[in-house]
Amino acid sequence: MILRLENVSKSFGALKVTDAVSVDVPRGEALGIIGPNGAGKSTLFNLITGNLLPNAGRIEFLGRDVTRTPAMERVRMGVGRSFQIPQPFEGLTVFENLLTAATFGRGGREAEMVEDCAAILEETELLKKANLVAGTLSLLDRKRLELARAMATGPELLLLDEIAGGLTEGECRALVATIRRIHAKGTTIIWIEHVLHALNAVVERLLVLDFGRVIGIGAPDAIMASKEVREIYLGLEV
Amino acid sequence: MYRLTIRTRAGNATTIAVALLILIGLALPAVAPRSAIQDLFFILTMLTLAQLWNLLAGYGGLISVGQQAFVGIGAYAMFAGVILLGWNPVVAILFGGLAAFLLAIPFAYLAFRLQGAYFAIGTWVLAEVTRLLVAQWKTLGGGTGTSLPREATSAILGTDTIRALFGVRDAAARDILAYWLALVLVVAVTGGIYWLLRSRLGLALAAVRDNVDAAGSVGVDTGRLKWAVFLIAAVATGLTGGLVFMQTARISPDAAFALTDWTAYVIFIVVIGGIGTIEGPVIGVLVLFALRAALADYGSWYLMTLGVLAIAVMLFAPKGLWGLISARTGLHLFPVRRRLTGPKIEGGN
Amino acid sequence: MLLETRGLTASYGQFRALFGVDVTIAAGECVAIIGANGAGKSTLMRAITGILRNEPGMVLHKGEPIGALSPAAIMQRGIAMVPEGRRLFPSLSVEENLLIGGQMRKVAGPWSLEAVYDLFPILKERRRSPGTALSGGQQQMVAIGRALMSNPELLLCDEISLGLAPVVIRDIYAALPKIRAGGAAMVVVEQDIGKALSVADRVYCMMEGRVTLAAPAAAVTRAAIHAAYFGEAA
Amino acid sequence: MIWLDTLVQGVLLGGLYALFAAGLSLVFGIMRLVNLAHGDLIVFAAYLILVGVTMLGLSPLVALIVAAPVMFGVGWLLQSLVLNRVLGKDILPPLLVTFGLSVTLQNGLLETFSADSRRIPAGTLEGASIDLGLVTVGVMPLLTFLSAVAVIVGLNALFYRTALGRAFRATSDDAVVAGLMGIEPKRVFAVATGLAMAVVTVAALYLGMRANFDPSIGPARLIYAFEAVIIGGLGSLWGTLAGGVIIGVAQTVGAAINPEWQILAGHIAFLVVLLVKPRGLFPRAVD
Repeated sequence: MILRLENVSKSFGALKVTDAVSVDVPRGEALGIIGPNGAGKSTLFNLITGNLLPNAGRIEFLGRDVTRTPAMERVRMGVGRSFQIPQPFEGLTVFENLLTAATFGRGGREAEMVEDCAAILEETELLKKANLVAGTLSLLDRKRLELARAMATGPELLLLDEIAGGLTEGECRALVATIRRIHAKGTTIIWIEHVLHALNAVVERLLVLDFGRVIGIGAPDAIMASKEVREIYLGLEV
Repeated sequence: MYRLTIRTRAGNATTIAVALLILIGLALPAVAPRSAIQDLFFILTMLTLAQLWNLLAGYGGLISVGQQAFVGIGAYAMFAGVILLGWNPVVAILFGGLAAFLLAIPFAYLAFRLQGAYFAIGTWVLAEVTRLLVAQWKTLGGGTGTSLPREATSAILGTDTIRALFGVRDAAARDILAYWLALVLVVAVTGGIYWLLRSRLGLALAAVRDNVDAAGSVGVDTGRLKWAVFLIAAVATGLTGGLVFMQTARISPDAAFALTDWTAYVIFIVVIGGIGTIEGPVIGVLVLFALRAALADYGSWYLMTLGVLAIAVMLFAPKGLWGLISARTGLHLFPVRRRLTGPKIEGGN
Repeated sequence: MLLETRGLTASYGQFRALFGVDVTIAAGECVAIIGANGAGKSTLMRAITGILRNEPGMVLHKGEPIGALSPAAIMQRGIAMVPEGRRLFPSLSVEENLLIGGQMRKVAGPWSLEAVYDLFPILKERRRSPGTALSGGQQQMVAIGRALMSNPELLLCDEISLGLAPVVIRDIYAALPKIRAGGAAMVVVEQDIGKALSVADRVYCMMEGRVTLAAPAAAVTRAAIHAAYFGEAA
Repeated sequence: MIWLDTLVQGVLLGGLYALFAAGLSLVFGIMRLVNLAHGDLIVFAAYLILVGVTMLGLSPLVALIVAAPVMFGVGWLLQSLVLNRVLGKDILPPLLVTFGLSVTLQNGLLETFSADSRRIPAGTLEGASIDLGLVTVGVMPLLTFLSAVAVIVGLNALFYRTALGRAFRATSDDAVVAGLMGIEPKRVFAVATGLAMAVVTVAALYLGMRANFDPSIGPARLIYAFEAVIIGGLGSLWGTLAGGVIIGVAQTVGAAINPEWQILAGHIAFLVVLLVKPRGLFPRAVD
C-alpha cells in the first residue's frame, strides 16, 4: 500500500467535513474521487498533503505514519499535488516553475534536474513553451503546467484536484491522454473530478464521497451503474 | 541534451560595461577633485543600502522601516572597535557587520511575530529601541556622540600609500580610501544579490513572491527563506554603516540611527527607480542625486519633492522608472531568467 | 424582461468560467439553475450581481445595461442575493445582519424585521446572538432574511441547501413559497435537482460554463437531466 | 506616595497616547490599512489649531470645532483620491504611499512653520491642578484622559448603535458581501478615514496645549499610537485605551527611575507584550 487512511476525521467547528474515512491505495493505482459540492473532497486532499491535520485517525504513506508530518516534508517524501484553480508562479517561466519544484521538492544535481524537467515538459506537451512566462499561458497550458510542476517534485503519489474543469472537449481529451501516459509509467494517482467521462477514462476505482463519508468504492462501471450513487451524485432523492 | 542558461547578450554587455566602470572608478581619484569623490561616496553607499532594502522588500516581501538600526549598530561597533579595542578602522568595519548580525537575530525574532504592515512599524520600534539603548553607552559619548581619535583616523590602513600615490593630505586620503571601500562594497553587495537571485535561493524567493501556497506545495521552506534574507541584509547594512561613519569620523545616536538618512531616502530610491529589480535602485540613486543637486538651496523642498515623486510613482507607475523603460524596450541588464535550451523549444526570453 | 443576460462571459484571470450564457427571468417567476460542481452556476450569480464586472450590455435589468455597475448599485436596483456559504457578518448580531440588508435600500414592500421574524420565528429568539453562533440552517435563514429586507424584485439564492442536513433543507424550502407570495422573482441555484424542481417554474441546466438545457420545470425528465449533466445520452 | 503619583500620572499620560491611537485603530479595524503618516497628520492638525488660535484669535475649543471638519475633509479626500487606489492584497503600495506622505507632510510643515517649537496657548488651564487628597493631578492631563474616554465611548456608540457603524463593521468583516447589501466599500473607507482625522484633531489639541511641538515629532507619536493599538489587540478601542495606559505608566515609571529611560521603558513594555501575547491583550475573536 502506498497510502492508507484509517478512520480519518476532520471537523471545522461543529461541521464534520471528513467522517471516519478509511481507504487503502495500492501502489500504481489510479483512484477517482467524486461527490457533490461540499462533500469534503478537497478537505480529504488537504489531509493527505498535510495542509490540514486530522482530528482523529491515522494516515500512512509508504508504510510510514505521516499523520502529523508537515506538508513540506510530505512533498519531499513523494506527495505531489495540483491545485483546483491553477496556481502557477506567474512571474517565472514554465521551465522555472518546474525547476523550482524539482529543486525544493526533490533536489539533486542541476544537470539531472534540467534533463528531468525537460522530459516532464515533453510528456505534458509544454516543451515548446518552456521559456514562456507562466502568467501568459492559456487555461489548458496552465492546467498542464499544474500537472507538470507536481510531477517535477518527483511524486510517488500524485493528487489531481479537478484538473479537467473549464476545458473544452478537445482540450480535455488531450489532458486525459497525458494523465494516462503518466499513470502508465507507474505513478499512483488520486484524482478528484466532476468531468466524469474524463475521470472514467483513467481510473481503475471510483470512490464516492457524500457529507464526508465514503458511500461507495469500486470499479467505475459498477459505481456508475449503481442507481443510489448516481442519484446521490445528481442530488435527486431516491 | 538540455541545458540551463542564464546568460544573455544584454547581460554579457552589462558585465563588460560594469567591469570597465569598476576600473574607471578605481582610477578616478587620480583625476577627480575631492568633492566629486565625496559625492561618489554618497552615491555608492546609498546604492548599497538601496540594493539591500530592495532585497528585503522587493524580493523577500519584508518591508522594513527599521534598517537604520543596522546602519547605526554597524557604525557604533566600528567606533567601539577603534576606541575601546584600538583596532584599525578598516578592520573595525568588519566588526560592524558582526554586530549587525548579532542584533538581527533578536530583532527578527520579535519582528517576525508581526505581519505585513505591522511588521513595518515593528521594525521601526525596534530600531528606536536600539538607538535609545546605544544612547546609554556613555563610553561612546551617550546621547551626544563622539569622534574617532585623531591618531586612529590618521593611521587608517592604506592612507599612507594613498597620500604618497596621489600627493594629497590626510583627510583627502581618508576620503579616497572610503570611496574605494564603498566601491568594493557596492560591487560585492550588488554582485552578491545578483548571484543570489541566480541561485536556488533566488528561485525560491521568486516562487514565494508569486504564490506562497504553491511555493509551499513544491517544498519551499518559506520561514527559513525570510530569516536568510533578513540576516544577509542586516550584515551588509551593518558593514555599510561602519564604512559611512569611518568616513565622517564623527558619530551620534541621532545621526547613526537616522530614519530619514538611512531608510527614507533608501525607500524612495528603490520605489522611484523600480522595486524588485537590480537596475531600479541604480536609476533611483541617480534621480536622488540629481534632485539633491538641483534643490540643494531649497532645504526641505528636496525631501518634499522626493515624497511626492514616490507617491506619484506608486500611483501611476508602480514598477518605477526602470519598469517603464523595461516595459518599452524589453531590456534586462541583469538577467536572472533561467532559460532551457535544447531541441524543440521555441521563442520567448 | 426583469433580468436578461446576453452572451455573458466571465473569467477568473485566464480561467474562463462562462462561455456566452443567455438566461431570462421574468417578473415574479421562479427559475432554477442546476448543474454539477464547477458548471458555472455561482459564477453566473457573481456576474449578475456585479462582483465580477462585465461588458455593460451583457446583463440587462428592465432593458437597461447594468453589466458594468458595482454590486452596491445593482443591489439598489432591487436585485438581492443570498450568497453561497451564507457569509453572515461575524461581528454583527442576528438582528443587525437583518437590518443591514435593508438599510441602503428603503422601499415599501412586504418585508420588514417583523415579517422576517414571522417567516423564521427561531431568529427572533436568537436576535441578539452573533450571526455566526447559529447552526448552519439558522444562518441560512438569516442570510435569506437579510436579502429580503431590501424588498427586492429579484432574489438570487445561491446553493441554499449546501452543507445542510436534509431535514433543515426541507424547512428552508418550505419558506420559499411564502417568499414567492411576496411577489419577488427568484433564481434558485442548486445541485439538489429534486429540491430545485419542486419550486421552479423554469429550469436552466449548466455544464462547463454553458447552458445545456432550458425548459419548463414540468417538462423536464430525468433522462434529459442525465444528458445535460453528463454530456452523454442517458 | 510618590509611586501612586507616578502611577496616576502614567495613566493620565496613557489617555494622550490613546487619543493618538484611536484614529489609527479605527482605520486599521475597518480597512486593514496602516497609515504611516498618522503621526504627521496629528502634527498637521495641531498647526491648523495653532493658526486658528494665534492668527484668528479663536479659543482653543472653537479652533478645534473649526479644524475638525476640515480634517474630516482632508481624510475623506486622502482616502478617496489616493489610498483607495492602492488598497489591495499587496500591502506594499499603501505603506509606501503613506510613508511618502509622512515625509512630504513633515517637510511641508517645516517649510511653512519653520523648525521652531510652538505651543497652543491654553490660558489659565496651563499649569492648573486639582488636589485629590492622595495625589495632585494637573487639569490638562485629566482633561486629556477624560477626552480620550469620551472619544472612545463616542466611537463605540457610533460603531454599535448606528447604521453607519453597522456598515463599518460589515465592510470590515466582508467587503464583497457588504457590496451585496448596497454598501460601497470605498465610500465607507473614505468616511472612516475622515472620522479618524476628526479624532486626530482632538489628539492634536492636547498634543499642542500640553507641550511644545515642531514639524519633526510626528513619527514618534505614530510609534506610541502603534504600540497602544498592538498592545490592546487589533480593532478593540477599549483595548487601545488600555494599551495607551500601559505605555504611559511604563514611561512615567521608567522616568521615575532614570529620566533618560522614559521613552525606552515604554518601548520595552511594548516588546514584552509582543513576546508574551503577540495578538495583544484583547484580541478580536474574528480576524
